[in-house]
Amino acid sequence: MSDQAAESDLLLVCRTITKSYNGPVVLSDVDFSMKRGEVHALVGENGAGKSTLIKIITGVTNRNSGEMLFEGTAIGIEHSKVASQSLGIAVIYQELSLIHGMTVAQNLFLTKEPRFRAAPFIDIGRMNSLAQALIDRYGFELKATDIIDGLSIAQRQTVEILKALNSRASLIIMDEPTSSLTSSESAQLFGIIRRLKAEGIGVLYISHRMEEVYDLSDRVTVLRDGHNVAVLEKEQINPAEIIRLMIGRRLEERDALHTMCRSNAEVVLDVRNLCSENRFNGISFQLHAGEILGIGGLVGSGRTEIVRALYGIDRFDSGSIAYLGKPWSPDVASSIRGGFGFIPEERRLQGIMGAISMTGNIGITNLDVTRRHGFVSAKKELALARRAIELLNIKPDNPDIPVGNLSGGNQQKVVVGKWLIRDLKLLIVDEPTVGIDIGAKEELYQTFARLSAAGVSILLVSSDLPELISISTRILVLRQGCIIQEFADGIVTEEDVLRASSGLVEGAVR
Amino acid sequence: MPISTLRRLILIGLFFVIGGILSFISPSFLTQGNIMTLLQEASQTGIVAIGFTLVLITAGIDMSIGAVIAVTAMVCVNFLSYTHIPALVFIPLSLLTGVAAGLFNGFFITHFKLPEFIVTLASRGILAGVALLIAVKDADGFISNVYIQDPVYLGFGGTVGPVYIVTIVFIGLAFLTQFFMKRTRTGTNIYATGANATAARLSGINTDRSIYFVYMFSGFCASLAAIFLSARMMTAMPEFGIGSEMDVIAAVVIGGTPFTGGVGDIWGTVIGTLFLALIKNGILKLGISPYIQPIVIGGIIVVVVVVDVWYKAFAENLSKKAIDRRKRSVKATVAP
Amino acid sequence: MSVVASKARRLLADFRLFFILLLLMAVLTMLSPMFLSIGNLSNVLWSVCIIGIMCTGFIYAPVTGGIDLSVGSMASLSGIIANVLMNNAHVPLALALLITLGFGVLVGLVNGIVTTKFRVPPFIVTMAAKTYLFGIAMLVSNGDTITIMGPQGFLTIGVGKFLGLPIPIYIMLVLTAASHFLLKQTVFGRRAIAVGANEVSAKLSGVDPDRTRIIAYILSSGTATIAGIVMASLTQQAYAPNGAGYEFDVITAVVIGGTSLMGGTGSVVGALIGAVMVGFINNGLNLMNMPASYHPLVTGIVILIALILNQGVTLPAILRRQFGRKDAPK
Amino acid sequence: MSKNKVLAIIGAIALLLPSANLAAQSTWKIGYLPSTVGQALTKAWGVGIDNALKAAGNTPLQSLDAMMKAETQVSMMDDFINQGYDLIILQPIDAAALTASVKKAEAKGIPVITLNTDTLAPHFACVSMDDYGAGSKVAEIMGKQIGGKGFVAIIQSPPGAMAGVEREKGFRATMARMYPNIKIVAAQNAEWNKDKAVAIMNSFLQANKQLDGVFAVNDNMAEGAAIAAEAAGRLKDVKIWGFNGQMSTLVQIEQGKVTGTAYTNAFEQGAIAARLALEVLRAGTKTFAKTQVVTIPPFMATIDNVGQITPNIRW
Repeated sequence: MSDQAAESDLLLVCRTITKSYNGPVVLSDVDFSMKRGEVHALVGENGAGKSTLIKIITGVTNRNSGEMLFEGTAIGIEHSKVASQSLGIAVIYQELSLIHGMTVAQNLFLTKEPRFRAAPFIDIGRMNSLAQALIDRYGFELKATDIIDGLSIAQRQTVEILKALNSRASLIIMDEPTSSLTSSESAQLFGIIRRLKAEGIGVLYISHRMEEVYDLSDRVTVLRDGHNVAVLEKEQINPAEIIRLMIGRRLEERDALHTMCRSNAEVVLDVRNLCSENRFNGISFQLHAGEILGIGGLVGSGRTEIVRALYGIDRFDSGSIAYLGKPWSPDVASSIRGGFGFIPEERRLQGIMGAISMTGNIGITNLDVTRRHGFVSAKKELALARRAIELLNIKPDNPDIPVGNLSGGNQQKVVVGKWLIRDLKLLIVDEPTVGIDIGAKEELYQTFARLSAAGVSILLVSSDLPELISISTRILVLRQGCIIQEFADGIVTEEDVLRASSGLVEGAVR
Repeated sequence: MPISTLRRLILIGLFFVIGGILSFISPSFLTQGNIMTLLQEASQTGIVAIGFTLVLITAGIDMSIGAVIAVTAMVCVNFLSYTHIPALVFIPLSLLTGVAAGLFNGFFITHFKLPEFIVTLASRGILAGVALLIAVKDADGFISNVYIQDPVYLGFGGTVGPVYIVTIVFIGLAFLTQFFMKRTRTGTNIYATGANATAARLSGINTDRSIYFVYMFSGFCASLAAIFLSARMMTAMPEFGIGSEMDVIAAVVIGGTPFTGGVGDIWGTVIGTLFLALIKNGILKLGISPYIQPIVIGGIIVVVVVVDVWYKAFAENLSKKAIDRRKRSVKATVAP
Repeated sequence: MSVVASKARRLLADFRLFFILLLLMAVLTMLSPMFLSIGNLSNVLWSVCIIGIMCTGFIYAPVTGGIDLSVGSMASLSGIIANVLMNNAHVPLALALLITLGFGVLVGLVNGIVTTKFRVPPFIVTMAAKTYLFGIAMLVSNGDTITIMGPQGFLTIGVGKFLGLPIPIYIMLVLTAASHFLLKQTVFGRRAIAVGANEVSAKLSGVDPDRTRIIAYILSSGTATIAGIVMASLTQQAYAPNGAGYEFDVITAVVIGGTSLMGGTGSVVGALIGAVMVGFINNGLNLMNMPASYHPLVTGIVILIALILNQGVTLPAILRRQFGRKDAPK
Repeated sequence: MSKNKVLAIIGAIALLLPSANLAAQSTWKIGYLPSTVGQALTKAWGVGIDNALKAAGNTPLQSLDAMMKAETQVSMMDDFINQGYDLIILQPIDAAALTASVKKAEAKGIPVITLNTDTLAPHFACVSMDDYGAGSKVAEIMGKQIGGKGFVAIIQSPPGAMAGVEREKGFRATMARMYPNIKIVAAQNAEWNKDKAVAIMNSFLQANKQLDGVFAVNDNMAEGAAIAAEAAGRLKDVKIWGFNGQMSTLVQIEQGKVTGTAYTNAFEQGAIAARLALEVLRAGTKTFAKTQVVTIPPFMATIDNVGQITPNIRW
């Protein structure tokens, strides 16, 4: 019936939205609508176009074509963040945008502090009471005078939401809001969302967690490869169905790739009962030579934490690691010497040195190769860079260019390249293909295949299911810091992995 | 209790302990005359430090304040010796010198995205030069340090009852600035700019405007200090105040305003300046080698800051632990 | 972006400084004929050698994203210590210099440890160091202007000549070459740059940022010590306030030389050129017999210009930024 | 004739203080506040004052270091006043800047003796070496040495530093009056600093192929100039004059590096100040209509007569 719903009670209408970042089409003719006071889940795999749609709605980027109405008023192509804010569209950013050192109230009223009628001075008393009133209306255990720095992630998130409410937002967009919350905190958040709904505020909710989508949403829009493949009404919603829609027909096509197999080559890494408070616990697995061990699971399930611990960046509390049969207590330097490679999750922050040339970026991890009694042989270094460039055909192929000037894909190639030219035994890869184009992706996949063929073991952390499944020879699925299921043989579908990571597992292994 | 309050109480405590000890050792310490000059000294630095605090709150730095003092003093003596404009008219005008300098700094910092330190260092040199250029010269073209006789002007160096006017102005300015920072939108915008510029911009704050403002205010405070300094000394020299920025920074840092921006307030700075003045005065009193002074001050700065950092880490650790404990209890129920 | 374009741009960036220097020299030659004489040029080099020497080590502080304000005080203190050792304790010259250097290294170590291990901003740490080192210098010298009468070997360091050029120039050139080599050709140099450019990725590549930084500060105050020794021997004098303000000249030179205070980039040769530029300007003003007031003025302006040029900022770029501002959030 | 001068000084002092070597009945708190204690001159004063006081059985004096900053010196004056010193011996960094402080002290009944730089406010006494006079004397002698015609340069003190300015004025005035054919080709500020003086002398030597004389307004800078001239191998052609006559410079005069300096017996100058101090303290006078000025004529030390400055009066 919502299909015949009058324009008036539609909060947001998007018709035939199309967006292409010079070349690849990210969104094509996407229709999307939200009612007042509904919780609308937007689901789809990585790269399905969710975030692009959000960016367009919030005016971060502009659409190429298609029309958009918010509360009945048309929004032109030339849309802007500020405009969307003033319209009443609010986003709860994952990297929270609160001002530290300020109180909750100050954050809620930033730039719109209540002032005395007589003089242009902030009426702190009134500000606090107003803030407290707002807080109490939603029954949070927060004080208007709390300093942000003292709050937990969840509490900060609630402040963000309150901020949105306080700016009279009628549409609140939440992008993976529970990724960094404990389940009780999530439960709390759902309570809030329901209350927002009751207030007649639309909540656009993006999540990979099927059970959440299932519990919360009134409607679900499923995106796949930039198309709106389905809009499910409340009664139609069920996780399995959603997962099927998300993945679509590709199931059959790729079956061939999905066959998992136990390797019985020599054990490279033997992890026993690794535990780290609040990160992961009871992690045990073996990694064989030439194996590509995929680590699945949702953001915040402890995937990254584990690999960081293995590489020696973070300490772990208990458990043991054996590397090539010998007990191994990892620290970065010795890991590198021992034949580890590590491709971190956030390229810009952790991977590259933007201002420095390719040679510099590649050189810094290969000093042990290029150095002779403390001196670096520029010739060797350049040779290494050249080798990396041709191995991965990095474009442009000039080793002197600052890496910051390369495209995302080529930046990532540099990050991979600096390991490739070493004689690796074990490569740890965390979300290798985020934000890089299809071509570069494929090249990386081939590279990984080549490596494993050469006997290098790979630990692959990825949220991109097709990627995870098509490359891995074995998959561990994590949930809340524990290995919930292992796929070691036979055919694995994205569905299986999604189910496992969403906890929809009948008789989970281990 | 919040870190800032605690450290402040400790500092105040120390202040009185040291004061007590001094009044024991040297009878002349607790005399009205001495206390008043101590306050006068403190106020002299303090007025500049107030402006500087705002700059630090935006995570910036202003090395030009010393030179601003010099230039402003020169502007004043020019008015005095070449015009008959009454002091009360030209003093406000000369305060604009600092504001202009701040404008200059702000421009290069915001529009060219140059590091604050080096920009203000450059303007420090430029202003120092200007001070020498505009200094009053005698017949033979030598800089002559004018002996100021204008009673109105000298009045600024005077006292109300036993208290020096500069002290009163200092306290007044402190109150006003504190109020301004906490009770006006501009004030909160400045805090926001320093704490998290991107978040501030997201919330629609014009961070550039905040930056312009703090540097202009810092310049203004320096100019104000220059008036009192020259009035007290009954003259103005082109090298006035140059090099004093280190004292100011020391006072603010001891007062507990960090370099990381977003936090800090005027009361901290007030305490810091008083503390610094006390140390200096005390070392004079003890009759020990005056060269101990820089060593002690340097030492204090290091200790204070290290303790700050430690305490901060410690406190954060506590709150993290608390959150983790909650998470753990939750996991126990959820995890298989 | 095209390879050629970027190459060209970087070439220009590399040599921009040289062009500016040549331009400056041309102007000065026009303004005063005796500027462009071997004698004068060598004099300028001689007069900038103290700053030049300081730069060679100081530069590692900004390269690793820090700063060292204590170099000036360190220099004057080292002169005093050397004198005390040689003329009061009668320690043989070489040993005296070695001990002095050792002291400098110690100070650098302290600065480094406090900044890295206690996570105190280097600005504050080194500012405090500047303050208390000055105090120590005053204390040790009892505030005196000490005239250093000997030993002869010490005095020749500053004023002695070799092939017609004063020895300090050689010291400066040798240290510059060494430092340039250290920055560009050695493991440490690579690590220093990496730490300054992106500490996290450096860590992930097995670099220990703290250790790198500590060494940087040791180098900084180490060379400051050498500069101090040269200064003392050149002036045959040890006096605590002598080094005051040198830190600013050094920062100026380094920044003009194209080193960013944000870290990750640095050019030792550039720093030397920067120092020479400032030297030329002051020398030029002297030759033209300009009154004292113009020296800081001109230097200040030159810093700003150099900064803007080093950023590659052009007028259109500025205008663009202006208009960019217009529709910024209000 | 210069020998007579030295004697004259001593004589003057003898007349000045009949009761100089009376043992003191009581002791007084006397503060000594020079521009900076770091200079040879100010140290020598200190020694002179101290010895004279000790001789009279008075407690040694408390000295503070204003480190050449007028602001600091003013606040140190305040401190002396607050601590209730009985008398202050002050070398004002700037005449105008310290006037207020001197007024304040005198108002509190604390007599002030200024050294070298008088202030605008009347106070007990000013014991001064004659900056202007000595400056012109240097000009007179240098002019003679370079034969009445040629080119000379001046190494200045920071603009606004009165002592230096007075010396320079005296020098310039006399040069203009007595030697119209001597041209002052350059003047640069070396901030009292030796290393800066070296650089500046270098540029002088470059800018002027013929340079016959250099007047540095203090010995420090004269020594710096000598270093530069020697390095340029033009020590012979340039007459370098300093001012003050500190020990190291006297040595350099003997070595023929520095041509001459306006020597003043700083020990004696200090002693005079001390004796004046004791005198007024004994007398107990508190108010002074006008400043009693004791000027000490300088002794022009050159290689010929420097020997007359015996080691015991070298500082």
